[in-house]
Amino acid sequence: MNAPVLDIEGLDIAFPMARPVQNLSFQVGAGETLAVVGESGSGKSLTALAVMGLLPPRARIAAGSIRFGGRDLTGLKPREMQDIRGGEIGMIFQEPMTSLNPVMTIGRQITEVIRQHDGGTEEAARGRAAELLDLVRIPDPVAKLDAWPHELSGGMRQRVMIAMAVACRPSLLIADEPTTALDVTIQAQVLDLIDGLRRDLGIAVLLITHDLGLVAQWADRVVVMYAGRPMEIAGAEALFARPRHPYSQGLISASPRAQGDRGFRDGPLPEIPGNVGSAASLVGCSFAPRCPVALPDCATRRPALRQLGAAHAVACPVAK
Amino acid sequence: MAKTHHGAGRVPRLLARLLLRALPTVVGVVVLIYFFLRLVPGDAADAIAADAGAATSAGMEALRARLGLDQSLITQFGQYVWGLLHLDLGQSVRYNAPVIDLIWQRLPDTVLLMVTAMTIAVALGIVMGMTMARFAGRLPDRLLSVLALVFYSVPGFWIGLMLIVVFSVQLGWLPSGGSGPIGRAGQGWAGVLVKPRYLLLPSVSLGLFYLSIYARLTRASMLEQAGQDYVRTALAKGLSPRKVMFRHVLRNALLPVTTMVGMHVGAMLGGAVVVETVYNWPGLGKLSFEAILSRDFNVLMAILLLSSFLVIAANVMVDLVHGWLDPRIQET
Amino acid sequence: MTDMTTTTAMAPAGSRALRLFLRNPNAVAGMLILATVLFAAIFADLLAPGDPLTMVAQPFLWPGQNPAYPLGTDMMGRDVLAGIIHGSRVSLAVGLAATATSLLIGTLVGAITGYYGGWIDRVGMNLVEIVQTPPNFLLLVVIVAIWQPNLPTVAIGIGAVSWPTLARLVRGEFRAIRGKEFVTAAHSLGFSDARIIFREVLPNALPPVVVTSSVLVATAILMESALSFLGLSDPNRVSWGSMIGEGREMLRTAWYLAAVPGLCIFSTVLAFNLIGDGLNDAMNPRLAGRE
Amino acid sequence: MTKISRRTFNLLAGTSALAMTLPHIAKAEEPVVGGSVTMAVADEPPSLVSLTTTSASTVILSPKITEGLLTFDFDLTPKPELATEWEVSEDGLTYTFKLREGVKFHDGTPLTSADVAFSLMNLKKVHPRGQSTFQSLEKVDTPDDLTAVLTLSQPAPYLLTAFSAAEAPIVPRHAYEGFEDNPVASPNGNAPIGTGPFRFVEWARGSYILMERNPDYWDAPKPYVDELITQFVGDASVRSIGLESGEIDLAGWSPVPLTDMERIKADPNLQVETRGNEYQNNGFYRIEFNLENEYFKDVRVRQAFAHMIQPQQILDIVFMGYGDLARGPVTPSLKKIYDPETPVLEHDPDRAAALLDEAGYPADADGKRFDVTIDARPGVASQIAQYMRNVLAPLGVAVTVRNEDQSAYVRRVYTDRDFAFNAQGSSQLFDPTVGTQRFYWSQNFRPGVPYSNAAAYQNPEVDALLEAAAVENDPAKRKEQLDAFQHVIANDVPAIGLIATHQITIANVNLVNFCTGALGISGNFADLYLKDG
Repeated sequence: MNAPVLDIEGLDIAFPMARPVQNLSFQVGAGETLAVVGESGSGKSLTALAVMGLLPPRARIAAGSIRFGGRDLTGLKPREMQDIRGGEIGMIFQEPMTSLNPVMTIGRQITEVIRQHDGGTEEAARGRAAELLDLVRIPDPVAKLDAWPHELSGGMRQRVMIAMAVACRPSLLIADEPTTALDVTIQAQVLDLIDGLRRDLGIAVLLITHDLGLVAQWADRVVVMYAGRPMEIAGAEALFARPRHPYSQGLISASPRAQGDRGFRDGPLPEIPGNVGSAASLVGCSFAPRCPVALPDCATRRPALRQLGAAHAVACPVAK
Repeated sequence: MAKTHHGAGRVPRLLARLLLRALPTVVGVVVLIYFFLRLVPGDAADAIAADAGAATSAGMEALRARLGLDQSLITQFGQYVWGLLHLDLGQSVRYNAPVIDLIWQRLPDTVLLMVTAMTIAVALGIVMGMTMARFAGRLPDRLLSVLALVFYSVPGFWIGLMLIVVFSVQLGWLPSGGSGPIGRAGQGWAGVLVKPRYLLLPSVSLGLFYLSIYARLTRASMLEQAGQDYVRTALAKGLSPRKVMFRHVLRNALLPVTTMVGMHVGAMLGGAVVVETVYNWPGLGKLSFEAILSRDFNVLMAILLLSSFLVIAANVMVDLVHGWLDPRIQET
Repeated sequence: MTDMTTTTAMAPAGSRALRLFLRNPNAVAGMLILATVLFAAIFADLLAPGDPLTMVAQPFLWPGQNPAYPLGTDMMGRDVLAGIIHGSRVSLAVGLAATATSLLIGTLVGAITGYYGGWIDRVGMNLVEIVQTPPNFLLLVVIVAIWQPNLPTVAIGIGAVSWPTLARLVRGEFRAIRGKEFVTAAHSLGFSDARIIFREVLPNALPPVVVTSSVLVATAILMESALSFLGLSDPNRVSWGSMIGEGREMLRTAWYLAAVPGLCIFSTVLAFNLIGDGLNDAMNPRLAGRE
Repeated sequence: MTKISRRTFNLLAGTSALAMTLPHIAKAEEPVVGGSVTMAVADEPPSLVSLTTTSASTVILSPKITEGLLTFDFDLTPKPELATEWEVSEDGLTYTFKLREGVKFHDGTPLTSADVAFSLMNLKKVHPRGQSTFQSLEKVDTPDDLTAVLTLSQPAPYLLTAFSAAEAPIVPRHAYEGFEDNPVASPNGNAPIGTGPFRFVEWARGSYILMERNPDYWDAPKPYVDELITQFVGDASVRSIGLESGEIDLAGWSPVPLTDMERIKADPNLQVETRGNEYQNNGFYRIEFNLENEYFKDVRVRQAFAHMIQPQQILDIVFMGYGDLARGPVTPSLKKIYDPETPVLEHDPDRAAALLDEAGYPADADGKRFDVTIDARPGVASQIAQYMRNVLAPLGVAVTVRNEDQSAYVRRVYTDRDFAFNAQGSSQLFDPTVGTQRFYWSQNFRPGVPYSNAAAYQNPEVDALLEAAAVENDPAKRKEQLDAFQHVIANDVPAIGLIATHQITIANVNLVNFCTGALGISGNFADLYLKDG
């Protein structure tokens, strides 16, 4: 792996009554796609928001660091963080239907981010916006600048979101469930687009998803999260070929669609028996209550991530 | 994806559509009010005779004949509608002058009062609502929320009287009534310059209730909008919270406020009856109350018609503002 | 009021709402104020025996001037405190009766138009629009002038001009609910329209109606006081608004005559608004949780 | 022929007793020319000429522009205005007026007897009271331009008093051309021309009326004031504040809340005048019974009610002392007519109870006798009604007060006759035949006609007295008839007289001669001036 663009180390996110992300560490290298996968409530979206400095009002970073481009984002002033958001880190969200301001033209929403970070005239920004729309393969880009969000389809809107996210040539693109709300055919197009931008612009991509199919198809490396903790970190190939953590195994095998390493069809995570435990309430492994192979120790002692290979780590004493 | 709503024909078409929609309402209002008013005991002849303090039976008959009150109700209605179709609102029996003249003389003061009150209510209400939303759940929000509830609960005429007690009687800072200095000091530029002193208390009394509504609505609306996905997007773009609030949230949050403002135009005219009475403000509200007492139905009909049109016009305005604020709204 | 039917209709959510309501300090403050006013209204004859319009003392005693009349006397030597106590009856009675009237009309019109839709809806909505277009306080003054001003006229008059808001609300709820499965089921069971409207749909449409009712009571009290202030009230009953109206002439010399009853109107209206807010938050936790 | 000519008199004689504060009348100082006077009236007038209406504001404003033949001293002695001489024939059937020479209307047209004839005949036709006041006027002959001869069908001893500017304005005939059938519709009502000391300039609806000095006035160098602004100020407290702040120079007809009077009187910048109401603004409050009502057809019930009343309390509480007790049918302000010997039903609750027992309304176990409703318009009348409710409660009579606005009240009392008794204020005008007879004369029981005989009182004795007094030319005999009338009514109580109000006029101390006769602020203001211009 190259020098990491994003380096998260021992991250704890705390609410007054809960700690939904604990001791999370991973890196994203330049030009790499890292997928963070987990059920809803696993803390993956919070992690993305923490990177953006957009945690909900009552949440805070209780421990750890988020290093980006050599700086620890957790220690930045709000003003400095603003320059990073949209400038050096772009983000796209799950709901393209609602993520655009309904009362602002597409063009205005794109030029806004350009002028915020790069300055310049509205005229220049409009030109750049048209280029961006072209880049995300929106037909007739100049005319679309004056379109309203409601006049575009969901896929088109997500392309606009992407255009906005990459407008200022960020080095990291966070895609939080970017295709969940879209049709299957559109999903592939959008991810293909993101992947192309990664390749062409050398952007690192942090893909947040609960869709194993996407992970299998698009990710270079994968972080499997459960109840706020990383369970397994591995290369995508390696993970799907041989998941080590019982949770990962459960995920992959419990899926009726699990057909070979890259044979996953797109779709949400399969059901695993039991409920997602509260990360805060347990002293031991959070997966222990549902774990088919849990040891007596697992309920009382929290397993640390341990390296199984050069690029493979797992938080399970049982895993081999 | 044609952007028809930006076409040149938008405004006239909208007007035409609204007028068409308003027509049955206006007809309904005319019929309803006309016959409704005739149920009121006593007629203009009674009022005039009572005003005069004396009458004879021949005089009463002559008076009724002169006022057309001796004819059948249907005939009178027919004549009234016929007049209306010719844009003739009839004569005021109390003032013995064309109704249209009376309305024109009173309208400017009422419009001034209502526009000022509404401006105060909207401007301060939005600012107050934004402040509350900004500090949602914290002390400033709680204090302002209580204040808004106080404004919402206090009778306008009473706050008017109390303002008079404080600012006119005790402190002597502001006049206690009237729409300008008594006599000719109220003419010309001098009159315009002192007008705000006369306008302040009545418009505050009239506007306070609406101010509280807009403050509460803005707060709720801002908070609701603040949770919307596009706000997160805007923040993710690196915009400052200020810019996000003013450029993104506010415009969306104002949509329900504009709807309300449109709905309140009529209600405010109703409130003007009381406030204009308290402050001796020579406007339509006071005129309409006098018209009821003196059974001057032509005047009352005209005011009700005018206010109906005002309400409809306000709806048109709101639709236009909505169209400007929200591109999703299109003609169907 | 309709609280009883509502709570039974929403039994599962009801107790939770009640708990939320009782935990809301504003709502509890509102309940306390209202309880005080209710107490005054119920026990008025014990608290201030006799006709409050009786001239009992020298006119224009200031509050505190004579301990027998703690709030002073008015221009005819009537006890202001007795007027305040008895006036609570008028405010509450008119507020509640007017709201009942407007509930009756508004719910009926809203239910029928919302349930049937089509031309009935169009006619109903036109009616609503006709009533809503002219300023309703002006209409109210006309209504009260037609019949002589007394409690029933004022109450019915206020109800008659304020029902359209409720009609629109109920109509909206009905339109949302009538497509729900349980309504379709009721249809397939061959229930009559009336039964479906009143037994199936209405209870589900009630929560927002309850919240609105509280605000309607507040508005009705405000309207009554404004009417009384203009002199359109029953001269045989003391009402807070009429006390202000009569005290207005003496604003310069005896401002307490207008100030005291005004404070009472304000407090009572505030109480209903606090309760309305509390109910709204309790029944609509999504909104309450936003803070 | 009796010739009444201009006489000298002492302005203050006979009236000084009434004067609260001596106004600045007839001081020897030289009038100052110039300045602007702002007067406040409560209501916007329906018209500016009192030809067609008797509304208060009209009656105040009309005489400034449109003058009358005569004007009147405080004791209603006639003085010349447009007429310089007048004669009444001994049989009382012919009135001859000599008009002043050289009088011009504001448009330059000279005043002629044709204008007088036109005005008087139209007063008979369209003036609300004119129809009865000028009932006996048959015709007006105009032998020459400056002579008008009136012919009456029967004597009208009060008629001379009617020829004031307020009651009988002389309008220019040519201003009514085209409106002969309907003078009410003439634009002259809204923008009048007349012969008066002030010319109409502007009427800002809902706000004020502006008049300016008539430089061609026949009584030069009068008038003295350059302009007269009349502002409509409906609210008594606003008028009070305006007077104190100096924004308002003058207001009449008890313009301020009586509670403010203490302070107004103490204000060195204001003067208070209680005269100038003798002519027509002599408000008189009475309780009127409907004799068709089951209770009140019995005189004992009416007397019982009268025995419960202490009018001094009403005077103190409702009128704050600004008035006179007036128990009979005639107001004491008509000094030549009022009989102070009129008997009074004194406060006597025992007697009242006994009368009700006698009448067949004994008290039940709870002390209750019967329930009855009193009608009153909001305001002072309603306060009197509240007083009645208070004083009748101990007698076991539960009174319900009904307040309706003017029109509904008039409809109920006079047309529908759906009332038991009422509290009402009305003007007694300048003579009982004009102002008082209407309430008690059986011929004037006319359902549908406001301010007629609402009691439905029918007493042949009273009818005879009133009818005789209406045509009696001998003042002494007439006084006897009217005294007898007052005595009968006082005992028969178709109505209980209560209070004759003092109508207060308040003026800035700077104002001189704002009240120079019985018309008070309804005078023409020719003599009015500002001390400092």
